[in-house]
Amino acid sequence: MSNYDIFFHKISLIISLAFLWVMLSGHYTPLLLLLGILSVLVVASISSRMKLIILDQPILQLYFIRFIPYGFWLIFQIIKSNIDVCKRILNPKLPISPRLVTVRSSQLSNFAKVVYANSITLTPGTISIDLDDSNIEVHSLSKIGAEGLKTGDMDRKITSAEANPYV
Amino acid sequence: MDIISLVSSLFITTGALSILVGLLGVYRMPDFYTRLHAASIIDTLGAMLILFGLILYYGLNIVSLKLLLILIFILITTPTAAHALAKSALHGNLKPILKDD
Amino acid sequence: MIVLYINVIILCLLVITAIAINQQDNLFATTMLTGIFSLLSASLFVCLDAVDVAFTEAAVGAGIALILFLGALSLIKYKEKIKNKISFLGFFIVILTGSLLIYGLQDIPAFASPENPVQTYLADRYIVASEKEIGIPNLVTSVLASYRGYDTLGEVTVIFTACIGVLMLLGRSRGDYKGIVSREKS
Amino acid sequence: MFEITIFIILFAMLLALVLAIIGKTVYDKILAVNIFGTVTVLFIALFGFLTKRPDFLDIALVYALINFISTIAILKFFEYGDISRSSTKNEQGDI
Repeated sequence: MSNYDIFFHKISLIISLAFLWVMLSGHYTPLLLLLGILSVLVVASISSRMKLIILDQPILQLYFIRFIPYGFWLIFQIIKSNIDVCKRILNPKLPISPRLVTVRSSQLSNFAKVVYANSITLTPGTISIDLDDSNIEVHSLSKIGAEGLKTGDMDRKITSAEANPYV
Repeated sequence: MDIISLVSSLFITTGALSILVGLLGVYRMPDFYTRLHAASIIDTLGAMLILFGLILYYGLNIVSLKLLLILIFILITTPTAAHALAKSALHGNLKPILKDD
Repeated sequence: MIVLYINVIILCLLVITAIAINQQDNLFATTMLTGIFSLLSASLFVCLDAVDVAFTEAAVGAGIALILFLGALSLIKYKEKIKNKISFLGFFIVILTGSLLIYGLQDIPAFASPENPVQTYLADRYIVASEKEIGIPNLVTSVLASYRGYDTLGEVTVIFTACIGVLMLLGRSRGDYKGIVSREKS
Repeated sequence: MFEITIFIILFAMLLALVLAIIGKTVYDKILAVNIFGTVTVLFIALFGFLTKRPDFLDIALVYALINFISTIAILKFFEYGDISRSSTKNEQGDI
């Protein structure tokens, strides 16, 4: 990593912190804006001193934008599996058959892999326990959830979102 | 009571009920890993429904922006926490109950 | 009216938590219950409109205190050693402190009484006039940092000193930590 | 309607508290604290709504973050017996 790259990462950190400050503050008088800029700079300098700036991300950290369409699909999936798990809980016989399965992830970058593992955990009924290079160990509540993962629908969607050239 | 507040109160009540269902599941499930599944209902469906109902009620202003931010934080952090819990339980030699059918 | 019910329920939950903390002999369980206790007390502070205290409780009680307890737990054993001996001195001191507190309670105005100075002008003035007087829109910040500025300065000094003390007891620098890893490997 | 909701939330708090008291393994207790944190965030949001003063949402925001940090700290403590150690054996920590 050259000094040039580190400089740009610092700038991007400052911009994102300032964006968050402006979003949460809601008051824009000169004194407050000055104080906000000051606090943003202090936080940025402290986190760069602590070496907390992550360098293997693209500049400006806008990478996540390409996952937004996927996010809406994921919310739909979450609601569907929530209803399924709620039905299982409310059933007096408690029809669960927990199992451990291993699924492959075909993503290239670490970020996309984390998105995949987190989406698996976010849908109730499946929890990712361990993440190797490209194998995710999943604890599933029922056979249907495990088979739904095995079809690789979610995996394909994340991979295509990762490779999306237009964003 | 106009239609928006009716819909948002419907969302909020459903969210609270789903929290209760999640806790019922936590009490009914046989082992720790299955309990995690029930707890994730609270973190996803409960939080999503309640916060979305509140966002609907407030309309588009800084309050609903904050609520949206809370929702995003919850949706990003809780799977990480659940994953860390499951992983450290598995490494701590807590065997899951497995059943094939 | 409904806020009163909520207050009562949260206070009951706090009492249950406190009794449970007292009954446990596993120190880890005690730490977890302490975390719940601080979450509950922060909810109570929000209900009682003491937003500044709730903020402090969020940062100190739920965040730092829990982590410091865990850091201390990593140095000692999990099980509490139970003493069966009854200490009469301790009993006497507890009774004395309790009766002093109850005696002191008589000077406090009744709960939610309209003659309470907080109800008559203080809260109104904070809410209405603080933005004009201080110039900071966030009510919590202006109360904490301006109306009660000296108070907050003292609090922060105490917390900072305590934090430094605990870090000197528990913490270690990064270079030191590397040495520990290599010692464990060998 | 909202009053009923907030009492349901308080009941959920009670259930999570009971889980933390009677939970057999340590992981059950951590799970209970985690649930309790989420429920507290929702409680603060709903309470601000009930009293028509949504200025308190900042606290809910802080709690949503601190809950995560404390869970990770507890789990690190459990896996390594220490909270200042990194899990990946490099010198930068992971939080």
